[in-house]
Amino acid sequence: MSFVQVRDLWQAYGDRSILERVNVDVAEGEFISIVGASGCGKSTFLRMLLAEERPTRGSIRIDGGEPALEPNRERGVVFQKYSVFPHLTVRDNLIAGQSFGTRWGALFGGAKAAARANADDMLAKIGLNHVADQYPASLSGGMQQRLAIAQALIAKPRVLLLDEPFGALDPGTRVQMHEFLQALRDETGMTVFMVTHDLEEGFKLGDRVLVFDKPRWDPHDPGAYGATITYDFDARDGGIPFQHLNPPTTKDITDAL
Amino acid sequence: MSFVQVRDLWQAYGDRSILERVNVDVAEGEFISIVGASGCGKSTFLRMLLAEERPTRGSIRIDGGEPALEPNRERGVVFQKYSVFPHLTVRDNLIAGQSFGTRWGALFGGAKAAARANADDMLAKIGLNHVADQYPASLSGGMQQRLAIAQALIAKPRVLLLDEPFGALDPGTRVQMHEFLQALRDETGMTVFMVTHDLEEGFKLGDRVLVFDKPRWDPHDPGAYGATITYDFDARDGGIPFQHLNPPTTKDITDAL
Amino acid sequence: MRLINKTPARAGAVFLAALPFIVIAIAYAIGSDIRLSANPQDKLLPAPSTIWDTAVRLFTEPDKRTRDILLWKDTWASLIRLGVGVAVSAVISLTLGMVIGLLPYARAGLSGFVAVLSMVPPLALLPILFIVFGLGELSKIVLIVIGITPFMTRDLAQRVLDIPREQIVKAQTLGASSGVIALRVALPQILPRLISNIRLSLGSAWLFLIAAEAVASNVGLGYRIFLVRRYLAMDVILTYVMWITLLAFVIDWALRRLSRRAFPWMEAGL
Amino acid sequence: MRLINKTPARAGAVFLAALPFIVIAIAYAIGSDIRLSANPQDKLLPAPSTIWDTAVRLFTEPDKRTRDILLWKDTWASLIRLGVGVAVSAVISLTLGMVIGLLPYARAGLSGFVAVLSMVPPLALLPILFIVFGLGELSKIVLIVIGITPFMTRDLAQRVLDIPREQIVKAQTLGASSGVIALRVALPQILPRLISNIRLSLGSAWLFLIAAEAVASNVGLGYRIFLVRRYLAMDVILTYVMWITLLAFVIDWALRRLSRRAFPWMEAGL
Amino acid sequence: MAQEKTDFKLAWSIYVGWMPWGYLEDSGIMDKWADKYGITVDIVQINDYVESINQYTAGEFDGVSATNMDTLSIPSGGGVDTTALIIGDYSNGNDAVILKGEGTLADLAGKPVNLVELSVSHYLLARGLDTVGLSEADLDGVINTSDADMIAAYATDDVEAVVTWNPLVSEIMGSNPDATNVFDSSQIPGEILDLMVVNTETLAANPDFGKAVVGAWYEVMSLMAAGDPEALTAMATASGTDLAGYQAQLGATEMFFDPAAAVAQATSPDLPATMVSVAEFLFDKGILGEGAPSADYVGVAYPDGSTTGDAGNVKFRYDATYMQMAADGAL
Ligand SMILES: Nc1ncnc2c1ncn2[C@@H]1O[C@H](COP(=O)(O)OP(=O)(O)OP(=O)(O)O)[C@@H](O)[C@H]1O
Ligand SMILES: Nc1ncnc2c1ncn2[C@@H]1O[C@H](COP(=O)(O)OP(=O)(O)OP(=O)(O)O)[C@@H](O)[C@H]1O
Ligand SMILES: [Mg+2]
Ligand SMILES: [Mg+2]
Repeated sequence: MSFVQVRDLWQAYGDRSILERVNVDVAEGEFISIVGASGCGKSTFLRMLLAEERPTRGSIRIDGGEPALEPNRERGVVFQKYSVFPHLTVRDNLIAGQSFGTRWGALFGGAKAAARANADDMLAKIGLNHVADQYPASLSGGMQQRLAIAQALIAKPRVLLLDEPFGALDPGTRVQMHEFLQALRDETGMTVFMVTHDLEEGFKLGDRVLVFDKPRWDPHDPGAYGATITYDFDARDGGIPFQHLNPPTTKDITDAL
Repeated sequence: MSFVQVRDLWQAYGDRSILERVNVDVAEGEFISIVGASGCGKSTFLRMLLAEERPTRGSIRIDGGEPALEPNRERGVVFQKYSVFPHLTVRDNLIAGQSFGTRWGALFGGAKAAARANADDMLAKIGLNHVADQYPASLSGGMQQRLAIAQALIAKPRVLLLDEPFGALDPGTRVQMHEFLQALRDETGMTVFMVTHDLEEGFKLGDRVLVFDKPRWDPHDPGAYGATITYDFDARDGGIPFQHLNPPTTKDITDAL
Repeated sequence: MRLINKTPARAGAVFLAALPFIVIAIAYAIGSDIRLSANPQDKLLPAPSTIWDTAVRLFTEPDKRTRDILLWKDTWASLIRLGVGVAVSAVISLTLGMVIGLLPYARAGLSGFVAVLSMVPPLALLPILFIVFGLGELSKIVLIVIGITPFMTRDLAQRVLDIPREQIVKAQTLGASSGVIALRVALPQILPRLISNIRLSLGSAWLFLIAAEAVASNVGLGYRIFLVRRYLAMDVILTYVMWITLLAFVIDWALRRLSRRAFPWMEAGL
Repeated sequence: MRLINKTPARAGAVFLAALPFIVIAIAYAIGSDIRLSANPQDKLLPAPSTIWDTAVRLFTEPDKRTRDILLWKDTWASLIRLGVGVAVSAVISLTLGMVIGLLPYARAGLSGFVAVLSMVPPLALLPILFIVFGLGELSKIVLIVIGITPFMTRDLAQRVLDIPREQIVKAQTLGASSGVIALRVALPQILPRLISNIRLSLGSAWLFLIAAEAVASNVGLGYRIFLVRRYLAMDVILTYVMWITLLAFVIDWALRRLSRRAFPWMEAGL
Repeated sequence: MAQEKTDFKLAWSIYVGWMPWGYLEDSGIMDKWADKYGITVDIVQINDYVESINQYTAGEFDGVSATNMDTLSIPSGGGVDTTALIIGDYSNGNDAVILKGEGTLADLAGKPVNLVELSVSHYLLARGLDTVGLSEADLDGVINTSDADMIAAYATDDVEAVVTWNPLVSEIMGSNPDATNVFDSSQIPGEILDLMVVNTETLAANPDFGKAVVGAWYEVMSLMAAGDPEALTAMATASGTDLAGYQAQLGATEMFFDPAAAVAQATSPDLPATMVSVAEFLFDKGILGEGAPSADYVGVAYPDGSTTGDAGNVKFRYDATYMQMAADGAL
């Protein structure tokens, strides 16, 4: 059974359909890129994955569980902007990733020290330990997004949702961020959904690239029909499929028999 | 004699040197890209070209004239943001490019009609005629920057200054903007200075690429020395010089004799 | 589900919005009833029916002597004072704000002064105002002007300073003189802020108006409240208070609408 | 060169900043001189020297009867009232603002009510306040609270709503409950706004304080101003007005400093 | 020296004994008399009593309705030479010390008293306390309370005693059965005089102004003396009560309907003693201003030419000439 299961998903605002009949299955650990024209509903789809919104019809299940009613610790998220807390220092942002789930949103004593150590480990890993005591506003855009991703990961979500996480960065920084994200992901094996405007980025990072588009179109009423997934590319190995269909070895055959 | 002549330019804020000994000559019609590390003084250099700031030492002359005291119609400018007037419609922004130089900042009667026609021509050229009556805020980032460039050009400046004009656009739009700018420039033969973060963009668009960097560096006092032009690449013909040094034809030789 | 994610349905929202008003009305009715049953002549919390009768009388019955309906006359007088005072403040603060925001010389000379002025308590100046400007309409208007102009000026000057430097530079590269920049770049962008500033200041303007009318006047909403205060005619006071609240609400709403209509470019981004 | 590009040198700027004050002082001195030469006993515009003498006396000489220096006693009494009133308003508006801004149910129920409340003219309610809360300190504090809380609440609620939705969602994905979001996401980000809100509201708070003290009191800055008005002691009134202005200025400055100190993350971007 | 002029302005505020001023203006009686002397007199009502006197002192008005005490402290103390043109009445029970519950004046000891500070109420309290051998220091302080809020103040629990004037006195006594009048101005007759005071220089330069005002005033007085219902009802409405209520207040006011009675009051041998006691009270409270070295710093002149206080600094004059003309029918 698939890990994330999207079944017959519809979303409409008022009588404007945004998404219709979206079906997709995602295995644990897959990296899904989502691309599509501006305004076609990519962010809407992500918001539903996040359970920030509920679909008009259909369901999204993670690991076969009940559809979620609201965002929770299963789903980590990074937006293009405002993903970190401006009033917390870099380190405290990471501690928040561990403490917000408690009764008072704060840790004390040993738990606090552990969270701090944990945060410092993470900071070292993402190369932000030299700015641990600074506030996010004094960080560059790329550093802020690195922090945002680390903050989402430190809460150990089951899926990570990214909505154009690098959309506001300049090209050089973007490339660095790709490397950063790929390294992190190789390490954690996290299931990731990433919305992007940049096709190249989508193919470079994703295992699969989902394209959202309107399959039906009423010229008299552009809002009548919604978008759905029109293509589902396999982007592994430079987008050339079946590379792993190596001829079976004798061992495979004997095993199978 | 060169068209834009920068001589021994220094700029310091307080006792922090930003630029030192900048010398450069630019011929009429050249497209100059300016690149360099963040904070090295590229925008400062542009502000001095614009006469928004005056240098601590040295001078900038256009066409041999006196150094300007403040921004004027000789120098057009487009910034990364806020380059158009949000309270004017798209068309009125272009009319403003023609009317702001008058006593009351407005045109009347025939002059008004002419400016309007002129603006509509320009709008058709930059492909914004369908949004002529909309306000900038309802335009996409790329459309806003196209408008900003058109607005600067309609006032017929002698040099055009661009400070990361495409820095906030996404990659697809950027490529379109490059084409747009190249076409406009081929048509007007304008002298252009463009600051960019994106080396590729600089080489693609520029005739020359100026690199700003600190040639001297005091590790105990990073603010002691300023940046200057450390490289001045010829970027024509894909950066490969001497391409036009074709062997002379017989006609050339006979003409010369 | 978290409380912050729970949203009332439309019908529920309407009911919830009405709830506090209903609660207050009921609490008042009970309080009034308790006091009135203890002392039927109690004037402090007149019965809702009494208030209603008084309101009807105030809105419809002309004064025996002058044949005018006093409430309308009061309203008219107060609104004129308020309108003139606010208009004068708007003009002054717009001019000063633009000058301070645009011209470094004016900024050096005036911004400190305006900051100090905005700290002067205008009510404490009331006695001086009456003596300097007399007891007529002038001193009431001057109180409103003195009361709200410094604050508005400071805010507008700040807003002019907040106009991106890029726009000012761009205008200069298009050949605009200082005057053109003021008139065609700063002014139109500051006008919506002027309106929201007026909306913010109207509360204080009412306050100053009522205070001024209380001291020296023979017509006006504040005057009437002050006059009947002597006799504790709470039915009249409450009617007037609700009427002023309604007027304030309507004016605020009208200004908000005006702002939306007049400055479409502010909404265009949405 | 355009006027907007002309900047005064440092010395010039200092002189310009002082200029309006000097002009006013000279104008006053001349006006006072003209009146005093017509009637040496004129009380309306006392000579600057008289004001100075009065100020020195007020600040240093104890009252014959009570042995207290009245000005300090008045200042103390007024500042306490102001402080308590503003503190109470801050707590109420912070709580209500957070609740309204965060919880859709509370928003549906209260935002309209607070909007209407903020339009009620508090001065007109003064008699009711006196009767309900007595003539003591309570009613003065309540007047301040009623006067400034609705406005502060509205603004704070709006600021909570302005917190990017992204942050609230992010906090939820980190497992935060409504309470944690209120306490650890909304509250710290709203506190600096609370301070600037207090700074904005202090002008009105002074106003209400002076109004309340004028009506019923036996100590306080507003009380003294309205009392000495009975014998046109303009020297005392002017001293008190300048003193209040200075106090207001110092409080404002202290709050601004506090805000800078307490919320370093707001400046970090610069 | 004030010039001759033809347009004059008087200010008045609401008080039982001053209601005729409003009626004078509304009924046209003032205009009639002004026309007779070829001048105009504008009578302006001002909501706030103190403000009206301040305005007069600042020169906005040529005359104002005021008590003898406030005339001495504000305009005369402020150097504006002022003449009492008309003595309209004296308070004969109009001002009262009211105690909540049973008791006598002596019971005020240790209690706070709400009143308009530095007003005639304050003076009445001081005079009353004298009679029982107490002083202000024996009270738990006086609390300045605006007259407009006196009724509301009385209704609150913190208030134990108030000193105030009509119509507030009758309102409080009427609607609070437990209120006790422990001392009132009928016990100090002739000390709280309600006057129309005018600028001395203006009056000297324009005797017609004095004549017109006094003539008009006594025409209304005769109407009131005759109980003219139209005039009395108009005054009652203007003061916010009905005819009966207004007449009750008049009962506590010793109106000088007859100019001769007013002349008698002005020339009364008790008047200088009253003024001295008022001046002492004012000085004691520091109201006479910084320049006042003693209670007799401001001089007061009386119709017979005698003075109290500093004869070299006479700023307050009782002048019976015009009232005498009215008594003689010479206007
Ligand atoms: N809460 C909402 N109410 C009404 N319409 C909405 C709402 N949210 C989004 N929409 C509309 O739904 C459509 C899809 O929006 P969405 O943000 O999902 O697009 P997108 O694909 O993410 O676009 P972009 O690439 O520009 O981010 C848009 O037309 C938008 O206007
Ligand atoms: N008005 C000013 N006063 C003081 N320092 C300034 C001023 N303007 C710029 N600087 C400083 O001068 C340096 C160069 O700034 P400048 O904006 O020219 O850099 P830049 O090369 O354009 O950088 P970026 O690529 O980030 O835009 C920076 O360190 C900046 O902090
Ligand atoms: Mg999106
Ligand atoms: Mg730059």
